[in-house]
Amino acid sequence: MADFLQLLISGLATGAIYALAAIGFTLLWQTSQTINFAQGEFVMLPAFFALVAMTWLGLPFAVAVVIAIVCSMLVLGLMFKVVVVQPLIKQGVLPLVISTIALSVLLKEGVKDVYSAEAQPFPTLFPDVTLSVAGVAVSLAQVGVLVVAFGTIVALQWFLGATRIGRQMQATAQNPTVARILGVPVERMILYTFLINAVLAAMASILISPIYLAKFSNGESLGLAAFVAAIVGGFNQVRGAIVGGLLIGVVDNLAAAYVSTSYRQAVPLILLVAIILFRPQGLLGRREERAV
Amino acid sequence: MTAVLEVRDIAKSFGGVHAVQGVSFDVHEGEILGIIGPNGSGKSTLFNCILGQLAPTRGEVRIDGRNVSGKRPSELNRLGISRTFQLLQVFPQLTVRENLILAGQEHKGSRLGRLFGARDAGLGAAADRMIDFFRLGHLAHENAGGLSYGQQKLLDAAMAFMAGPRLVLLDEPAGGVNLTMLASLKERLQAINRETRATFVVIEHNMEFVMALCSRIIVLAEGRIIAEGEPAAVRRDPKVIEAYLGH
Amino acid sequence: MLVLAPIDLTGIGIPYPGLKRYGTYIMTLWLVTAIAAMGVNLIVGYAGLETLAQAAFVGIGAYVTALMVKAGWPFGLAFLASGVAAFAVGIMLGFPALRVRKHYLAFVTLAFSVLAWLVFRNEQWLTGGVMGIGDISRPTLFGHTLRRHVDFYWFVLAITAVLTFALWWIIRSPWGRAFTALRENPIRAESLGVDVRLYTLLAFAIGSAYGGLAGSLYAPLVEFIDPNPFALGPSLLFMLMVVVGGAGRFAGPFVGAAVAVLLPEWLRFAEGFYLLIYAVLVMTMMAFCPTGIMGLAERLLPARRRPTAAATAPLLGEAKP
Amino acid sequence: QDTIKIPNIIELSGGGATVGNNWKNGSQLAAEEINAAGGILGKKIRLEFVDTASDPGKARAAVQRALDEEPIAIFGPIYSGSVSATLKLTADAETAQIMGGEAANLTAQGSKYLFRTSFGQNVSMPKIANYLRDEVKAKSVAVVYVNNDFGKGGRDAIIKELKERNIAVAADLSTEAGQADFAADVIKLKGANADAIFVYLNEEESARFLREAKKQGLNRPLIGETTLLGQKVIDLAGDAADGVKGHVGLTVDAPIPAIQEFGRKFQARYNYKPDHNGVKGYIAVYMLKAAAEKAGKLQPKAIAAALHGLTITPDKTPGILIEATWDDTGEIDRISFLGEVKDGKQVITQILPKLKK
Amino acid sequence: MGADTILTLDNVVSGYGKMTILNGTTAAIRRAAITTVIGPNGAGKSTMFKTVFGLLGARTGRITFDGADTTRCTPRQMLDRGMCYVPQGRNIFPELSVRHNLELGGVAMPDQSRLGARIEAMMARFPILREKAAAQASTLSGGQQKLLEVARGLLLDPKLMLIDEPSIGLSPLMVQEVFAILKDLRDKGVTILLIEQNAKQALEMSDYGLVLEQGQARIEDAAGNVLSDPRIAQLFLGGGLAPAQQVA
Ligand SMILES: Nc1ncnc2c1ncn2[C@@H]1O[C@H](COP(=O)(O)OP(=O)(O)OP(=O)(O)O)[C@@H](O)[C@H]1O
Ligand SMILES: Nc1ncnc2c1ncn2[C@@H]1O[C@H](COP(=O)(O)OP(=O)(O)OP(=O)(O)O)[C@@H](O)[C@H]1O
Ligand SMILES: [Mg+2]
Ligand SMILES: [Mg+2]
Repeated sequence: MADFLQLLISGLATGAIYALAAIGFTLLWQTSQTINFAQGEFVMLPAFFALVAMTWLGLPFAVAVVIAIVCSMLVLGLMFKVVVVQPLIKQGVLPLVISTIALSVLLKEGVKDVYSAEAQPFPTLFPDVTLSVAGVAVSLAQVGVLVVAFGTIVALQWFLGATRIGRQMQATAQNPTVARILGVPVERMILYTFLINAVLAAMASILISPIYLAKFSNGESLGLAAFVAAIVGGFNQVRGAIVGGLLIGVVDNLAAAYVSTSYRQAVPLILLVAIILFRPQGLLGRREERAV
Repeated sequence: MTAVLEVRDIAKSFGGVHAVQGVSFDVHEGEILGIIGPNGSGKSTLFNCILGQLAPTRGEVRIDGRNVSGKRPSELNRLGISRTFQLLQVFPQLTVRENLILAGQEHKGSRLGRLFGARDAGLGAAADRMIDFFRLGHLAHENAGGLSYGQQKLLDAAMAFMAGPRLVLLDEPAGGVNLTMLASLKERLQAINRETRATFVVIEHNMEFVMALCSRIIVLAEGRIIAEGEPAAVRRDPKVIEAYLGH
Repeated sequence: MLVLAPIDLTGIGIPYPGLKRYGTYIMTLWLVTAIAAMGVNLIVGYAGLETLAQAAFVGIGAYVTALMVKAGWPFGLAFLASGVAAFAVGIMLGFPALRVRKHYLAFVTLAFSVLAWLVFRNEQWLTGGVMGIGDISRPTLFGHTLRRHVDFYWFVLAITAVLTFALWWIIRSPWGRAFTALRENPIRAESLGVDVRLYTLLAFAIGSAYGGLAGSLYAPLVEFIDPNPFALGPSLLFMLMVVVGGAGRFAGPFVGAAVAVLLPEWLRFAEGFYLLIYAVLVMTMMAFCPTGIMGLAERLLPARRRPTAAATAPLLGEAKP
Repeated sequence: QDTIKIPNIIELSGGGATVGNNWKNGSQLAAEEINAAGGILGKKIRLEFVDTASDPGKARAAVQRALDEEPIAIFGPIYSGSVSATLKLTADAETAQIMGGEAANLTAQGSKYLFRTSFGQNVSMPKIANYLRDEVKAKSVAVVYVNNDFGKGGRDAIIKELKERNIAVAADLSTEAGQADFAADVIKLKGANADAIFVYLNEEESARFLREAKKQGLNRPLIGETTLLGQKVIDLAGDAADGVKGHVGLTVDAPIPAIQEFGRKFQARYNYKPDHNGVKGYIAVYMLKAAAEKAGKLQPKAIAAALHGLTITPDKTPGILIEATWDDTGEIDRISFLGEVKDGKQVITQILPKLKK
Repeated sequence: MGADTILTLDNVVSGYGKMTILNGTTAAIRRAAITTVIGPNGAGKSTMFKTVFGLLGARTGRITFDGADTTRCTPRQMLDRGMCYVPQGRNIFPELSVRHNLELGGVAMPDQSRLGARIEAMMARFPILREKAAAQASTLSGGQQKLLEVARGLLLDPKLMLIDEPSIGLSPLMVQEVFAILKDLRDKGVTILLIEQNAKQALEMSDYGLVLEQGQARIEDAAGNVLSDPRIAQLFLGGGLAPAQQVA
């Protein structure tokens, strides 16, 4: 029983990481109908901004964190929007998806060539304390990630659904031409989307890098897990990300413990296929209706 | 006269919205039936239930006396039933001519035969005639997505005729079509109706068109039939005037 | 230096005079890659579906061939079996996706891609696991071994020619039109008697079979296989290849595969940075010419006046499917 | 022509990127030193680095290409799968392939042109097994390994050795490259109740594993091979690495001045501490130099022949760092170490002699 | 040109890609009046609207609106100058609720505090929208969606309203309602430029008619004159269609 609890708690903590990364998927889906295959790399990169600030410029951690967020907004927000998305938004989804695949290669290789191919330790925002509750060990960092993930998702959900700007962002995604006709500042809405995504990615990066270690290739497995989490939770609902993320984290752990370690990756994927078959809108997603 | 299409107590609900609430009617061979009714009265939903696009909550659809509930749209189409949609539905990146050939090809020969047969499945000439009739000649090799609204609407209707159907269900074919073209469209429908005894069911809000075209009209309101009969009689029906035509 | 212009070779099929063994090898690899990419083009470019599992199908073909050849079966049989196996798995995979909308096929294939890789890796008794299978011999043709690179190149070229013709035939037949109809407007297609389910399955399975056939040639080409080239990443690269070459354009896969296989050659001077350059090139390409290299070529060669997708896209949401 | 080009076909991207980049930096460092000292047989050398993207097919293409230019030797690949895919080519071309693969079966395939730069698992695992039996006195051992060719090869080798020594395998856990969460694995290990745990993972995963083990209070001896005791893991895992023990094939922390000097040079040049792959790349170049000098000519076949049975000693070739001998299967023999991590430092506790002297 | 014109097109040329659709179009639209544009399918009516609103660049020629040259203006600038546009076809945000769809019509409204009241007014005018306010817009029937669009276009108080075939898909009762609203607006001083295939009914309530053919304005006249022009009756009013019957 203690084992099971330990698995559950650890799974939730890892799941919160996936959730943080998955928010980006759902956000970009909702606001630009794009699948961002570089999302994993988006979460990998900001930690390196902070590392550069600390090791090359010798700045303290707190400053480095701020710099990381600002740089992310510039690079993953502004530049991504201007250089990648802007020219492509009218061209349909496929070229944009391909561009994000290329971008993921670019970011990964860029970090490797510019900074290092080695994994880097990363300081934590939370004290390195392990709490032991009823025989279950939880680290404070994990709790922190969980809390932040929850908070962010609630806030984002509210922002998109309940504010005018949020709805203008959604409108832009669903029909940019009409949005423009109605006077929605389409360009700006797209920019907001990517700025928000960049900030989220930066937060995720800084929260998870102490646990995950900063490494150029982190985006691969993280991206996949986040992607699966987003689908399981419901692609068109921001709050789906948290359910999907937590579920994938827990299922992954349980699978490793009770099914097979060499097939542990398979279990979340089978779950994914089952979800697609029996509840394609995802656990929390809403049905997209009326095709004719 | 045999009923080509029998609709028995069809109902369809979306959650709490009861779009169609038990509609029954027959359509006889060679008939042109009009369906009118206020916006949201369930006309399109009814079509979608008849044609397998939506699964009705209850009820049954028969073609030539055979129950076809649960058949997929493509199967129904191959039984000789074609349709148009209320919202424009063409293949934007195929040319006008390709759109028309596509509309007929699944009725020509066997599937494997089509793989090894002619590129246009023997429909080139038929497509060209159709293009001429709808005055789309200069656009035959343009992508359909580049056509104006009314032109797309005509193309949409033309596609429904390509396979030489026995029963055609048209959902607002007239909307956005120039009145002169509309007159030709009407004549065309009537000609096909005379020559091949094809049967038509037409949803339309353009009353002149409906009155001139249809031999019988069904009026839907809130998912139920509120009136049925000859065009002139329906038009005088106070219930219809109240719910639909206005004064 | 080896600056290969693939166009010189496709037409005449003669290995470049300056090519050594490596050049021939790379040309063969290009052809094999192009076969798999043709399959992706059918699925993505023509039928408008999405596949993130082509590398897994290449893997299925490669393993089937490797195992059969090692067990003493003739290559011809192994080649057919590889295609059939990929076709069959394609159909099985397509089924669940039929129940739901378009993007979900991509998700299902993504899951499959990882699952297939796990099987390749974990089932060591069959696939050799992470250690792979080595010593896969090249076929013999009429008692003449194709062990030499050039011989094998000719063999692959002949097969590529046959497969290219077959696909060209399919695409120009009414089937091809039906596939395009799936891409453009499946609901309308269904109402016109196009059996959308069947054609979806067919497109997906035929495209996957091309992957399997490519894999069947890949195994004897490299003479060694392990799970790595059949993972998710390479599947994404197949998509990328096809779109860069020009999705929905017949020559697209050949061009895309050329870029993917040969570009590292051209960028050799950049050593470790070639991936960076490649990525930047792809992104620039997409930004300025989302219809790919073939689309660009069409635009630059004014002879054929065919409005491109971008030019004819309705300004308003009128024809949005 | 005054410079000779030596192709390095290594993992610069994909799963093996870390490994390949270490090799690249190590070999580059050696090449610069050799060139500064006059080159090999009077010729300057230039290393060419070609990426395999960690893919055997690409590796094969790259090796084929390199061979077409008739180099005097080929360096790499490092991933055993890629070595498997290419060793026939170098054998056909009669060109020495100095590579980084550690899988046991590589040298068993009969190529006369394949040379290791580090112990194969067929050499290191018996040493670990002896250590587990003699020093740890374990009756049962749990094995946790990363499921790639490196980890799986090691796992197969150690299990064979453990069986031979009548040590029970209490658990046999595969993990994924890039795995983040080791909670389930640690729980399983706790349940296995083994006398010792043999950990055979890549650096980051080693670190994550050690942290999780500490968090959950896994109090069994953690035994590793080279990687687990590496400085990188210690840096990443922090105090969670304290107490791990094991066998170290080659390490910059070995109590040998030449090696430590190499570590410093590398650190100064590249700003991080090399792992054993950096050392492999470094000595590869010196192997070539020594062999070429023995052969007296820059001819591939002669160089390969010269490497067989060659013993390179640091007094004549300082860059080799430790005396090493290659037998006629290309297997390397040299001293190795037993060590443990104390207070965030790797401490060498014992030096194991060469197998054949 | 008198002070009573609000919009002028002077030799405007525009099109798509290599195709030229508007072919030297010249027209003057009167202020505070309803002008109905008719013409065969593909004549370039919608293209004219898109060009005026700045969605499609004019290649040559000049467009003035309210005295200023707006040939190169963007849609947003046109909105800010007091022009709004209801395009042809289906143009909703399918996954947003009906209320939120409506609300987006007011993005360009200078005084956002009035938005709520305007939405209420529209819902009062079209009760079905209130009934379905919380439903996802894609679940509306075809006609209801068009109604939603028209209502959304009517939220603003524009000087000039471009409205492209609002009657498609609307039941006769609803068409009357929409036309009545347009007349009300005209009476309040708003200029309406309308494209209609439902030409008789539209011209009957219009002040002016404009006949566009092959990208050129052929006839510009008072609506009554257009309606009684025999050429028009034959060419555009569907002489062959139910000649005897006139709908109430
Ligand atoms: N997006 C587009 N791309 C290419 N050509 C187009 C596009 N839209 C319209 N056209 C062409 O421009 C011509 C005029 O189109 P427009 O939509 O302006 O016609 P319209 O007068 O509004 O017709 P309708 O009454 O059918 O709406 C048509 O012949 C059409 O082929
Ligand atoms: N997918 C759906 N979910 C919820 N409600 C729906 C859905 N589809 C249709 N409805 C509702 O069902 C009712 C009937 O719709 P339908 O489209 O059949 O009307 P219609 O008679 O065709 O109207 P119109 O003349 O406007 O086209 C409408 O109130 C509509 O809002
Ligand atoms: Mg309808
Ligand atoms: Mg129009």
